[in-house]
Amino acid sequence: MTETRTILEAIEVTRTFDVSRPWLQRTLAGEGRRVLRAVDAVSFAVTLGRTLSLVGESGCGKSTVGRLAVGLYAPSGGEIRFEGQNLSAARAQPALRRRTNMIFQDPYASLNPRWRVSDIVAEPIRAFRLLKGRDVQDRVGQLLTQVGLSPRDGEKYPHEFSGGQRQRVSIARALSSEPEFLVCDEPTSALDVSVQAQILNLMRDLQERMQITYLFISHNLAVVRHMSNLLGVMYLGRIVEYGPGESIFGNPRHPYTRLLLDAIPDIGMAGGTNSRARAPIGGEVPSPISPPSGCTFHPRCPLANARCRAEVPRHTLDGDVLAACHAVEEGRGA
Amino acid sequence: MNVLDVENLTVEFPTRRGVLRALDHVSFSIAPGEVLGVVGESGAGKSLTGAAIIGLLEPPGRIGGGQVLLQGHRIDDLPYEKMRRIRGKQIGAIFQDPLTTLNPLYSVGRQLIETMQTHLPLSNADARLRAVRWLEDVGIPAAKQRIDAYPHEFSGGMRQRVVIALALCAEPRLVIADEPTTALDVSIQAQVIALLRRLTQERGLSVMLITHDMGVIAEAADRIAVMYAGRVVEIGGVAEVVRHPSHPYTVGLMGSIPVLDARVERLRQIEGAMPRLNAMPPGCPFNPRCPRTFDRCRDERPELMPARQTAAACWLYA
Amino acid sequence: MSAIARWLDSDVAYSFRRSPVALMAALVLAIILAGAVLAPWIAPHNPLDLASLNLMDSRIPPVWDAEGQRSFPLGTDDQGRDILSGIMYGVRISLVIGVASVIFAIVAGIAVGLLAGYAGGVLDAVLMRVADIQLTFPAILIALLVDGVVTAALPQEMHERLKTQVLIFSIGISFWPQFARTVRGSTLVERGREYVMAARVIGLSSGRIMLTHILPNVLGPVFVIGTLTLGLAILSEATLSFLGVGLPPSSPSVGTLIRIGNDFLFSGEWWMTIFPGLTLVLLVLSINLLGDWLRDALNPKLR
Amino acid sequence: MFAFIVSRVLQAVPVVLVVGLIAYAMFAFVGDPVTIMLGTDYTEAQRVALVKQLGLDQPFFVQYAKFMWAALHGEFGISYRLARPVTDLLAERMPATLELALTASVFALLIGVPMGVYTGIYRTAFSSRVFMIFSLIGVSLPTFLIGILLILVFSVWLQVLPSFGRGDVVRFPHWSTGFLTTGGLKALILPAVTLGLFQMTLIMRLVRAEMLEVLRSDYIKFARARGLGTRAINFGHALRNTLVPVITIAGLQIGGIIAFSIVTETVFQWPGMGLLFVQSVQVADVPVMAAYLVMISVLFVLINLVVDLLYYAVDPRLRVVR
Repeated sequence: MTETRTILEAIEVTRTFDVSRPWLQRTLAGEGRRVLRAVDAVSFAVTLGRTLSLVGESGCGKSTVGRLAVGLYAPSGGEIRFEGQNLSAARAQPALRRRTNMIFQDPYASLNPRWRVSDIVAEPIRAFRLLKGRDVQDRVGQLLTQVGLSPRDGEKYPHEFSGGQRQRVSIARALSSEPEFLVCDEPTSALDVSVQAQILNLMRDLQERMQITYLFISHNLAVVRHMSNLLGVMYLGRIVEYGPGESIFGNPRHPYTRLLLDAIPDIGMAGGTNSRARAPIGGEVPSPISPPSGCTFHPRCPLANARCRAEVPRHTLDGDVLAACHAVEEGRGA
Repeated sequence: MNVLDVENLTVEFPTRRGVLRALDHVSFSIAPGEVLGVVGESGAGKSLTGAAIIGLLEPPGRIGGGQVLLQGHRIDDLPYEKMRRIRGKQIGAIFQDPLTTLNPLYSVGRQLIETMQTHLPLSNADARLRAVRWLEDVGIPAAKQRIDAYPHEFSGGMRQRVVIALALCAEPRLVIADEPTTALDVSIQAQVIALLRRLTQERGLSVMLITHDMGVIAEAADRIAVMYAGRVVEIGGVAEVVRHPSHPYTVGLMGSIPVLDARVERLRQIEGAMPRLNAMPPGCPFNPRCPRTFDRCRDERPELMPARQTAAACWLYA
Repeated sequence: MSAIARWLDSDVAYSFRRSPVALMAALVLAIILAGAVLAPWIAPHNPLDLASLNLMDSRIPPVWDAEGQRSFPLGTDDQGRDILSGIMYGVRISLVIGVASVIFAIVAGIAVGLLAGYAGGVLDAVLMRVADIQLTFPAILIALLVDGVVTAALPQEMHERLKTQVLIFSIGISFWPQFARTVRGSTLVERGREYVMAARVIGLSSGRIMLTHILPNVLGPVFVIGTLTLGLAILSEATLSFLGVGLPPSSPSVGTLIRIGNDFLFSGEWWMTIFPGLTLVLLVLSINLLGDWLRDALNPKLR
Repeated sequence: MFAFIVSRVLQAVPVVLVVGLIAYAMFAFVGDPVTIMLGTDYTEAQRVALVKQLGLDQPFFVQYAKFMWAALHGEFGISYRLARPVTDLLAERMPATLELALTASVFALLIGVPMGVYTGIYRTAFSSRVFMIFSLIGVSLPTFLIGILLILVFSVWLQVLPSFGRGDVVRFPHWSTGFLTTGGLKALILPAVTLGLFQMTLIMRLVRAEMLEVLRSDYIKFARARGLGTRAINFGHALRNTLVPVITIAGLQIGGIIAFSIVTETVFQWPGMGLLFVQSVQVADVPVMAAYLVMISVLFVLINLVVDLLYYAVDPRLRVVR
């Protein structure tokens, strides 16, 4: 590793959404405002050329973090810094805004169906006035080649492509503003596995060639393991475990991470002679509108005690991994 | 005798540019108590196979050839009324999205009772008693109180449990589960698979488990049928197909799945995409993407043939 | 492939060629349109030219009747005006008002719908509440009321001159909420789509996103509703004219013709009412059939 | 339940207030009631007295408040055209309109809903296609033309039914009805059919569309996969789910019937509120127009309230205690 420059840093970032019913109904039913805490005091840092993954079940707030990171949402508390500057200040400058882009989950919804592929890919180039006239088309052709399509594909409309090809177009568009930092929100979960492998390989090739930094969001632990250097496991808006992927997969600290790893069906189990034992987690994810007290995982946690029900755990360092768990802190876990 | 035999099943869609063949001579069978996993990419024809077996193809889709035998009796040519009595009673079905498969205006108890009374001679009181038992059996807490609750009062995982109860309550011999865990969260998926596995084992039911998730299949199935472009390209025991696949497509598929136990530098990838129905290549449908294609693959269509430890539709094994 | 060839090869064009109902409707509509557009050149008489009228020609029955005359194929009215020519000129007026008021409604509806759907919040709540309130009242009542108020508010000589514009405004305003609601609904869906988010990530302005990204994607349903509303708008105009608050007999639309003929129904002179009525029904029916077909053709789920 | 009703009623209040404002704005800005009422020949003293009597010298919002207050007590002023209290005029004509609207609504719903359900379930049947074409003709026929055609056939040619008026009515202190005499019933047939036909075809088409939508849903597919009987699926599961939107449709269409009674009453010279309204619009008789508007808006608000309550009864999702 030659350089460890922090591109994006989140410091105690919180994001809430108002999900109250309309004023009149609220008043009549005698209830107060209801606030959904989608992201709760989340901190992380992304280093140049590396991948930070956020993983968790639906409703854990990982996509909200992704949107916060590109400025689609403003934080309700805490601060996000891009290249050391406050993110909203950075996004006011086109030169800095250009350096971030995003890849989305649904290849059918992420491309405007009424636009030709060449216009879709060229949109960031035109928006940032990077090139003019003929050069734009040349650059689009180049980008399409880079992601494994042909320059002639620019003439076509999105519906003429398969899901995997569309995701390549999406990547070409994201690359066209020559960004250093890409937020990838579940980029392969809508794809079939054989196509998923193509896209994951492409993304890693691009990272090696162009030193791109990824914030990679996924619910699929195996994909995350394949892609990431650094890993954050999220549960109900918080990062419960944070550290190098190898350390976490090798020795998960937080009970939620452990149960999640156990719960995942894996082709290694075929025929019942598998190495890993299966233990489904009981219960379901509680509503983020009224999360449980203390550690929000306590109703489903096998290690929960009175302290877990009362007190929110802080992150403590165990080796090179941060875990937010009283049991880990007290050494009850292992 | 097998619970289900599917022989050369073909499903067609007439369009203005000719008849498209969405299923092409699909054959497999399911033994009593066996779980057959059917895997494949979207558009491979997995769900269509399930719909054709229970006789609920969406028009203009139609069965264009072959036959379906349930415990030795042909069912694909039955009139609607006769087939209706088989659905639910002999073949149960579970669908993907528990949020939309339950009627929002009726309580879950009423839906259970209605299904049981359609197929079994039960008095109202008996049916209600059984409905409570079913809810308990699929793990709904406080079933006695919740029997009169409406679907929207249950969480997603709980609703899928209700759906499973509905599919099993008329005591079918065979269950067709079409992507039963796809709409659920990882931690809930495991619960639902475990539940399905327990209930069918207890009753000795056969299951046709349709999913794109190889992990789910590996965990729950006894045998696997791999589908590609409307055909079964490989079929065999779960360990054999996963560990020692024969068909180049299956080999590619298994290699492209990232696994938890080890981090590889590069995933194996199959180039290109599955052909569309209106652009099916002659010969083996996989030949344009296959790394081991030779002349015969481009001209002649391979049928399933013994290949090492499984059966594969591939000329490499001829 | 050229754009025209691609269109001819498209599924919509194919379904059109395969639908006898759509073909028939298009044919009837084409004939009526041709008659209306070409009226000044092909109509046997000019009903607007008062000098050419002769009371001696009044109340002549259609040509197949024993008392019919060949120069008045569908007979004449009480003023001696040729019914056929009256219809041809009347359809012109009805169509102009119908089309103009639907365009008015569409433009207003799209503007409001896009704004409400994209901006959300208080603006959305207020605009949609207004649309909801108006939707509780049937369109014809709104049109009647607006027409009454505007006409009464304008000085006498102005409302004679501006009657057509007043009608277009009244009918147009009675239909905007449907479009606004549809556009708002689609805008809400499109706004949440990831391609819009992609545009927001690179920092495009809201106005640009609305016009270049969202607008092209919400036009489909507008087009279908627009066709079906055109039929309703033409009926609205005819109804208002029939009620006597629409166009005056000096520039008769089809509705006015029916109103005039209605007075002579009991004396057995049915042709004054029936022929304009039949034309109106055929016109609206063919538009509705085409709209119906268009909706099904653009929405393959329904087949 | 109680909170639900209260919130609906409270939401309706602004509607009535806004309509009242529009109605009152017509008073304030359209025409000059003084010249209309006094004619051309009057003294300055008479004019000032009338202005004071009508309260026209007060600020706009004071006048508006007074207007709404009076409207609340059923006072709408005096008709310019007929020089009689508007309330009396409306009260006289209300029974005719309500009886006509009621008959037409029953006709439209009783035939429209079952036909919509039928054509939705058996959408490929020949009879369904015939019904659908018939319904398209129905929505393409303007109400007044239906009336004219019916008059032409049944009154002019066949001479079996009357072409105008209410026929014989039985009078009670606050009501007059045509339901109780043969003449009254005969006179009701043509106007009711005229008024109901357009709405009937519209209801049929909308119900059919809803039915098709429901029949495509996942829970209907799942019901089929459980082998439930065709009747149970069509009439138990599908129809019940269609009911929710159908109730809205029905509510809107009853509103439509009241509006189109204006047209029907004109064609048949039916002595109801609609005819009165049209005659008032033609001469800008603002008090009558305003009163009619406010009354109609109250009526629509009531219809919407009933619709909401029916929703509540049909759809358990609204009954959640949150």
